[in-house]
Amino acid sequence: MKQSVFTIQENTPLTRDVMKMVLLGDTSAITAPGQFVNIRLAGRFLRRPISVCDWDGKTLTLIYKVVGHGTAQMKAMVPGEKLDLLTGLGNGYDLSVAGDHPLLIGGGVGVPPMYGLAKALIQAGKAVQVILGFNTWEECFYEEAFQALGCAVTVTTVDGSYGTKGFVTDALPEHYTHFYACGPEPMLKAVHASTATSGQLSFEERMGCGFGACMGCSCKTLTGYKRICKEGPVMRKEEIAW
Amino acid sequence: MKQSVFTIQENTPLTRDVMKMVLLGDTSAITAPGQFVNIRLAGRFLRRPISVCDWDGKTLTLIYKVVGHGTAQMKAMVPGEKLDLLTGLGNGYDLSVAGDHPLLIGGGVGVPPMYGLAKALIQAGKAVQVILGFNTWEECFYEEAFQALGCAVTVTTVDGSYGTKGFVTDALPEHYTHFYACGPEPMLKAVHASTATSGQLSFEERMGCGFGACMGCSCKTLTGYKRICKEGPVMRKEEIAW
Amino acid sequence: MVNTKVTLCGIQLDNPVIPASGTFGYGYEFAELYDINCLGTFSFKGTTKDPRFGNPTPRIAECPAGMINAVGLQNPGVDQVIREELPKLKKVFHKPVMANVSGFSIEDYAYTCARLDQEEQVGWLEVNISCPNVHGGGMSFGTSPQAAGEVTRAVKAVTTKPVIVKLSPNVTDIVSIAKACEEAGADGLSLINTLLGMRIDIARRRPVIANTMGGFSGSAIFPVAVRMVYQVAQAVKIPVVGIGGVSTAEDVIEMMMAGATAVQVGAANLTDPFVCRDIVEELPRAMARYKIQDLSQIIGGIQLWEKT
Amino acid sequence: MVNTKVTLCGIQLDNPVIPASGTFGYGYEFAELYDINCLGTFSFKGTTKDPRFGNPTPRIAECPAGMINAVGLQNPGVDQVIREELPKLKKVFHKPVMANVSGFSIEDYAYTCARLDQEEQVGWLEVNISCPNVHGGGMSFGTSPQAAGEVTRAVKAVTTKPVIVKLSPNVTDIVSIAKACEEAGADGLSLINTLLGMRIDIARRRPVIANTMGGFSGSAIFPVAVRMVYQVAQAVKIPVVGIGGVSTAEDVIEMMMAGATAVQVGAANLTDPFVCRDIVEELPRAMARYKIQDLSQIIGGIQLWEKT
Repeated sequence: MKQSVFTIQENTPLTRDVMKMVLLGDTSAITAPGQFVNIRLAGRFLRRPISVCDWDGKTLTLIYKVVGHGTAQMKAMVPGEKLDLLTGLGNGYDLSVAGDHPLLIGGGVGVPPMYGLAKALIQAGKAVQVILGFNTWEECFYEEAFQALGCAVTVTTVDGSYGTKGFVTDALPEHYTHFYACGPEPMLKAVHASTATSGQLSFEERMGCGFGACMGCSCKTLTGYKRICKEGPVMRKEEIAW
Repeated sequence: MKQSVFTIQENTPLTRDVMKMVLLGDTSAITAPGQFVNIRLAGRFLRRPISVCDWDGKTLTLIYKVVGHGTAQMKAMVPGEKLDLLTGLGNGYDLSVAGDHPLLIGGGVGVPPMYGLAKALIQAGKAVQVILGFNTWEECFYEEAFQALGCAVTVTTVDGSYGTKGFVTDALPEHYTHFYACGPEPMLKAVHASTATSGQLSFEERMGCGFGACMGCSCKTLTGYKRICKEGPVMRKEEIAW
Repeated sequence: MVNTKVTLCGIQLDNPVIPASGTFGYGYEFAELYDINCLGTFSFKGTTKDPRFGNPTPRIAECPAGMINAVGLQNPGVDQVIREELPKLKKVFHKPVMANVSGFSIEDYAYTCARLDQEEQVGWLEVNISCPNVHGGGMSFGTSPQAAGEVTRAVKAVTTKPVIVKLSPNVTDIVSIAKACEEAGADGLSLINTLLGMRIDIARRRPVIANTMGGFSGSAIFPVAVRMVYQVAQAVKIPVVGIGGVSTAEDVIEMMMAGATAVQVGAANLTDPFVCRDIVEELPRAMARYKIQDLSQIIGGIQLWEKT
Repeated sequence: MVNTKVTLCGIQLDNPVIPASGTFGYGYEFAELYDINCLGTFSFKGTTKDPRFGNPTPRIAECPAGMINAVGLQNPGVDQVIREELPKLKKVFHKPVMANVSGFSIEDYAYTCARLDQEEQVGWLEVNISCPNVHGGGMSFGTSPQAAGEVTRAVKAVTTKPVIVKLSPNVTDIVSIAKACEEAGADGLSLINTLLGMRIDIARRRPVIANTMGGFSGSAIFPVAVRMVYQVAQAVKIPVVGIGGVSTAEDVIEMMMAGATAVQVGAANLTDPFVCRDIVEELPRAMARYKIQDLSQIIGGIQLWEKT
């Protein structure tokens, strides 16, 4: 974990509620896709945890949905403004167990971390299949970005306004070696129930600190109590207590 | 009273601790020298009351001393930044009783409101004498500004490093028709005791609202209870209960 | 069209927004700024039997997200309030007003309430048994169920107007005091008054406030207020007026969901003189955002989490 | 050179800065961030006789200038704390540590304290009788002078280490509880624990926190903490550890002027993991600014205003 100040380089809408923010700063603490950063905002007591979409030596890309006062405040920020971030939080995804044909499943704001993961897996020579689930056409984003990486992308919308009608689980392929999923809990539960292989699922919870100090985001797993911010947010399918 | 947003045009140091801030905005609620504005600062619950130094149809000049976190925050602001102000607060000085040769006495941060007052009195054709009191040479400011208005200016410093050595009361002239004073309470007491004519003195107190609602800054006068923010900050010498 | 009307002790309010006592004077200062008839009502400056200057200054200290005041019930006394303030109030406000009353003995409370009972514009008597800034009275009535009940009974005996007892948060068990007031005949309860707080001027090594301690208010105390409103509303049948740190339309909605029938706005008036007008204007928009049709339907309307 | 040393119950601290229990784990997470030996000491995660998962999630709610937590004393139980956590702690922290203990019965407290009494690194036992997040225990001991005294006596009987009793602010009269603990033999008092607070998710119409209410902390509660530290320090002879909303070196000085011998930093650790290190570094500079030579000399060192 590192605390440092980043400078906003870009803050643009992808959909009505979803924003893409590119930040310049010290990304050295980020070690795996699926980790998150925790952002201090002026006038807010708690930091805002946001999953890492993508990063390189200098820049960090976050995609966030405007859901409350904090994210609305982020949306109003402009290039040049600065943000205090804790980086390198959480365990992130384990790429070593992906196999040759991993499947990535992202639902809504669970899509962004899949991007950095897809990039890393492609770099490692994997054939990456991606399912992106949204409610409706207007909410879709990043299909082209995943395609540009070289992924095979399927989009699902609940109302059928774009891509396959239905949920991500309605578009599961026949063959995949391992799955990675991030999205709302009902989606994760459905994925957990519908998948045959091993897999990793990323969880959300209201957090106090984001770095393991407060026990605010604990959960029970089959392998003991875990802090979503520290031993998570990524859990292995086998340890989830559903 | 008016609530409106001003834009900082200038924010420059006059001495080590004293800053001059020029703001652009709606000054229409300001009706008399000696009034004050109440400034909202990000992250501070209470507004900061600052006396008006000068104003015209479009601009407002404030001179403030950095004494705490709020004023330190103001010092860090740059041209283009915006401030939410309540303007036109307090009674201000009554010019109608000045006579031909009014005497203006300002001590330290009590100097700024004397500037707008001097300007108005000169405009009204008065011969204005001004005494500006400071602790030491490094803290002196605005002597030339008063001279440029056409005032006869005497500066006193407690340590004698500039002008007359001593307190403002050591420099009182023989003849004046009425006095106006603003400065720390010990100075006001000394002026009150050393002056022979009628006069007006401006007071400070910790304020809640600044516009008469909370009774936070009440004081007892010989003519009843008064709110320094509403019936004050200017009191007539005759009503002060010393 | 959303409906912002609520009924407080039999009197209908156009909306639940009520400037709190001590932050709105007798209304006419604010009437210079906007038409205060947009408000549900307001609670006027705490009135006592005799005139009071209150505490020495400084009376104000700043805090993170709040402030401390130790005004100490400065007011001209009930006779002058009736003679001079209420006629001025009447010119600018044409709805029933809430009369806030403090005292130093049960007789004081009864006397002042009996006088104000005669005033036609007074819709409710808000009996403050929780002022932390006066010795030998005020808050001491609010920290004992017995004393709180006695004051309530004494006031009820001299008035036919609805009596709302204003409770102190500086207690171990606010529910026991709320219930004592209800049993003694209170028509409503308002809470919370200020928390007792203190700040020190570390440069001068003395309390910021001349009276050492004072009443702490502002958005900082909102979570304590929501908690106590919830606890009390769960325990009594009479309406609760929620007070404490409210500064937005969303805060009003949160207080009402906790169990408040109406909501007072206090310290926020001092930093933003237009805040109550703005809340009244924002309320229908906020209701639309949260899919609330009728504001009175959300009072106490929350579902607890299932026990796991 | 300024002197930041203070003595707490006979043990000298290099400085009065102490991360509060529940915000600093067992130290080793923070030791990855900085050398925690710069601290005066720290109070480790509240430990109970048996292992506890604590309350269901969500356990956290944001507030203006603060937060609510309802963790509910999650901890691996005293046996595992001694077996696994303290050895890890010892590797990264080489000073006496404060052991924070909670319980659900007097026997619980005595058992856990007796176990921790055997641990060489434990300098003080901080007995938490004020956790608002567990039923049938915790805070109920902290709201009655009798129960507070009984816990204190039971713990004192099983340990020779100094016992510091951590008090709840959710009481009418904290001084009576402080005095009961002092009379029962407490060597020190720490205060305040969290205020009981609540927030509602108005979109989902349910409490933010699964447990409905929780403990409210952060800079919002600082004025209440300063007031209670002042009141208690005036009334007892044993040292007081000030807690509540401290996040800067100036806050530490203010707490000490109110009467605290040492100062705990709680919620601020969660939003700024380096805050305690930064306070320790800033303290000598802040002392110079306020012309303080020896920090121990300012404890309770304020002059009240003259009565007028």
